[in-house]
Amino acid sequence: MIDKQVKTTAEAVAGVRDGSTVLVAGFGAVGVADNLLEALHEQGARELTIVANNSGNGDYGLARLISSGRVRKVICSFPRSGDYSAFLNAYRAKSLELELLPQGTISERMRCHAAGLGGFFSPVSAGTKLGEGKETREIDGRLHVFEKPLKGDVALIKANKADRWGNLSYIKSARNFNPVMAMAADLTVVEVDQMVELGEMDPEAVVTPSIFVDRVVVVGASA
Amino acid sequence: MIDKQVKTTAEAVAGVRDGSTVLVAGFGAVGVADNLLEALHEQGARELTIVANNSGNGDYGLARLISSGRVRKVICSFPRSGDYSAFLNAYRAKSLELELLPQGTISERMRCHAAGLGGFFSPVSAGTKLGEGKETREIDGRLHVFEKPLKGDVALIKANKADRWGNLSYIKSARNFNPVMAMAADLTVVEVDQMVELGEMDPEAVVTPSIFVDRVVVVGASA
Amino acid sequence: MTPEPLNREQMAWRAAQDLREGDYVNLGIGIPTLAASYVPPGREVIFHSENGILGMGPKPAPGKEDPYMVDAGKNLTTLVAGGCFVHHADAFLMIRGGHLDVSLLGAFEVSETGDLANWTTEDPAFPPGVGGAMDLAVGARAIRVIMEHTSKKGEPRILKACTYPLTAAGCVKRIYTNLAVIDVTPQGLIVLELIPGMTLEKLQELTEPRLQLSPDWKVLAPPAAPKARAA
Amino acid sequence: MTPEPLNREQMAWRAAQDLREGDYVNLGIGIPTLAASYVPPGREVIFHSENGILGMGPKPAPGKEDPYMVDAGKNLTTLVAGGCFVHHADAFLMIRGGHLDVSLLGAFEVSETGDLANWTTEDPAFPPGVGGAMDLAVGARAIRVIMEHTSKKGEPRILKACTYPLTAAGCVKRIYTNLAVIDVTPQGLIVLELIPGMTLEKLQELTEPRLQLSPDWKVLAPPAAPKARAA
Repeated sequence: MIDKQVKTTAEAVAGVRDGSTVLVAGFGAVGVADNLLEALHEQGARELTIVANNSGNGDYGLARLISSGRVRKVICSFPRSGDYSAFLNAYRAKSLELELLPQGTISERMRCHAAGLGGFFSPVSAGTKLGEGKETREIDGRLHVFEKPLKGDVALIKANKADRWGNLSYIKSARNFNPVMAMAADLTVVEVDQMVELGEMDPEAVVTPSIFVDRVVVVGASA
Repeated sequence: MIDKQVKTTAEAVAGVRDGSTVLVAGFGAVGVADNLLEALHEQGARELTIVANNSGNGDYGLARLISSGRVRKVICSFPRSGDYSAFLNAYRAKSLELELLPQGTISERMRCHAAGLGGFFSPVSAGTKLGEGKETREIDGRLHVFEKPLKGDVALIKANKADRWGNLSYIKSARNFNPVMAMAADLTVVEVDQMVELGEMDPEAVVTPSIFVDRVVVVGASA
Repeated sequence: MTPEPLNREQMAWRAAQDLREGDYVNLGIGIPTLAASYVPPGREVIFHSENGILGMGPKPAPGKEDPYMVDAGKNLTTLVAGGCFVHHADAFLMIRGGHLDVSLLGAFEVSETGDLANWTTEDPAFPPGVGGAMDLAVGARAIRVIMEHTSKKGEPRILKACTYPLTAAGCVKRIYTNLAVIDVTPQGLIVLELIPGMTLEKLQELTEPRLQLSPDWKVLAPPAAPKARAA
Repeated sequence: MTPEPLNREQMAWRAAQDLREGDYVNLGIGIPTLAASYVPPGREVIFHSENGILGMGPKPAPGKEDPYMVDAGKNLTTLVAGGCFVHHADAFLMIRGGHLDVSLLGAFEVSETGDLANWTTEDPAFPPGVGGAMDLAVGARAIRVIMEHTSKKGEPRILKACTYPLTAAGCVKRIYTNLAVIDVTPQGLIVLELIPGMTLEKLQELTEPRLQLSPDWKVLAPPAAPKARAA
């Protein structure tokens, strides 16, 4: 019987290697797998590249990974969000690297990897400082830059419900990056509020089909 | 008050011009907007390019458009499906052109247009007869072909429910190409089994958000 | 008499008047967000938030806050009937793919050819942030800007060429300032509206590139205290 | 005694034995589709259909047919508990993006380097059709083929180089025929199993490229009438 549920967040993040690229879903503080981030801190992996929209808040989750010196690089669109002092300190100390990308470029590059494509041309950032150094091409009279697929070794996902196969649903705007990141990593690990029986989720309303999910752990409800 | 509902299939397809590219959703006979296709036949537009997975069945819908000589070109993945005699006759008479594309390339090229991108590299068809003449590039040691966005002037969509804004839901495997084609045309026209009140559809389970939809007509239930 | 510049609410009110029934609109962080409250009563406009909300409503009423409902500025928001949720790649497909009718953005600077600078002032003390600014500046059918006409020091922010790094080139089509409404056209900057007491000459002193007054220009006179829609 | 070749059900049965618990599998039209019925009891395998079904079940029981449920061959099918529906672009994202563990395909020809030809025989009387064949041949983690070992005329279909146009180059990893199970490896074609009475020498006569017998080779002996799972 397929059962992707594991008992603890420690089991959920077991095996993450030093140097991994970790996709950290969420938007601000909403839809972030904070329990998995804490477990990853305990687990101890270092030299991580984090892909996220923001750069962590307060002294927990992603912020804690950063302040503990586990993060080598952050790829994000908007580091200045909430109390991002952990990131700011590391940024000023030049102890981590920031790669700034437009928000839609981050999500599309991950979707591109998930879809098995080799890259795409996008008009976003063409002719700007963020497009510098990228291959350009004029298509239908408009300048485009070439964007490569972006892949995670691990994705840390926050969902509401899961079943034992790993089908997922989310709550409202806590969906955000979660479904895209769930598709784009070699190992997709999910913390959920609750498990439901197989067949209980509406097959028309599954947002992340089970094929993208590797491990699920129940952590109870939170935003 | 926004109300995208029109009273008749004739109003729904009004204004389709000769030479248009028409996206015809469906897979085999499932999830096809046959009523809109009939209305398009009545409407009389000629020299159409049809994008579809198959090539029509029997003597109705897409098959009738073809046998009436309205179709200049069919872009599809699998013309040989069901009773495709209308297509076969035209194909043998060389009265229409066939452009054969892999099924996933058709859907991805439409999604590419919908997403405002300039094209993508795909490993599918690289090194084969269907990839001939396409720009190639080796990416991570694998041959890719460059695929351009594919846009419809009109999309003919079959859905189950709609509200007055044009949010759509589908039934089971009748979803198929519909959501992708709905995103990829200048004018998206939908036939539905029934209208529901605004707010009645589950906001977590809307498959085609209203932003992609222009006109909706009720035709009653059918597969 | 020195003309009295519009306040933030009045600027947002003015921009909101141009939103049509049925428009799909993304509102940038700051003054643009306020525009949602000033859409004329009875006019249905559908707001998009890049974090995956289509059909975003007003701020929640007290006691109705939902931690799962935030807007692009991470402020609490609501969903209206007919709204729905999508994931990030689909939210940006809507933006980049030209599905939005209007994107209403804040700006540091706009050039006479519609170049937009609104993402970084290159402050070395802080990391830059771009968010969805570049996506929004590229994708919507109409890109409009709401901004103070001049900097706090009184220097022009409508320039011959932007001094800050660009968000996108040639994208801005209309500018709402606290002094005027200006269209960016192939023929240059056309002033459509001026606040009471403002003249083209005075406005030109506060603007670097050459302005032209539309023959049909109007007085820009929002209500003193525009009435916001109830939550 | 002439060895008795496997029938279609037996070939499908053999391929099904290699599907592991938890595998996500796409079954091509024809013999591969039959494999769904022969997964060993108690083993959960999740079937994908490129028209947007993940978790496809067996053929519907009489009276339970649902016109909204068709498989890639447009035959009526069912959904199992845990299954769900996606649109075409997402269905092919699953295929192309390497999310499927196994793609089990039919073939006209396979080359010794794993080139696959299964989409067109270039019959001038009929239009060609490719469907999802090229996507499936490129995307899954393991591409396996089920085919008759020879053509109806007895000519080899496992060739040094395919004579029909390729679906994809170098993609096939395992071949199930009515005579043998063969792996395509960097060292060449390795015969893993042979039907009773078959020898490497006899099989080589029916195969163009050179075959090697695995030191661990086994007898390929499916049940005479494999028991299909109930609907």
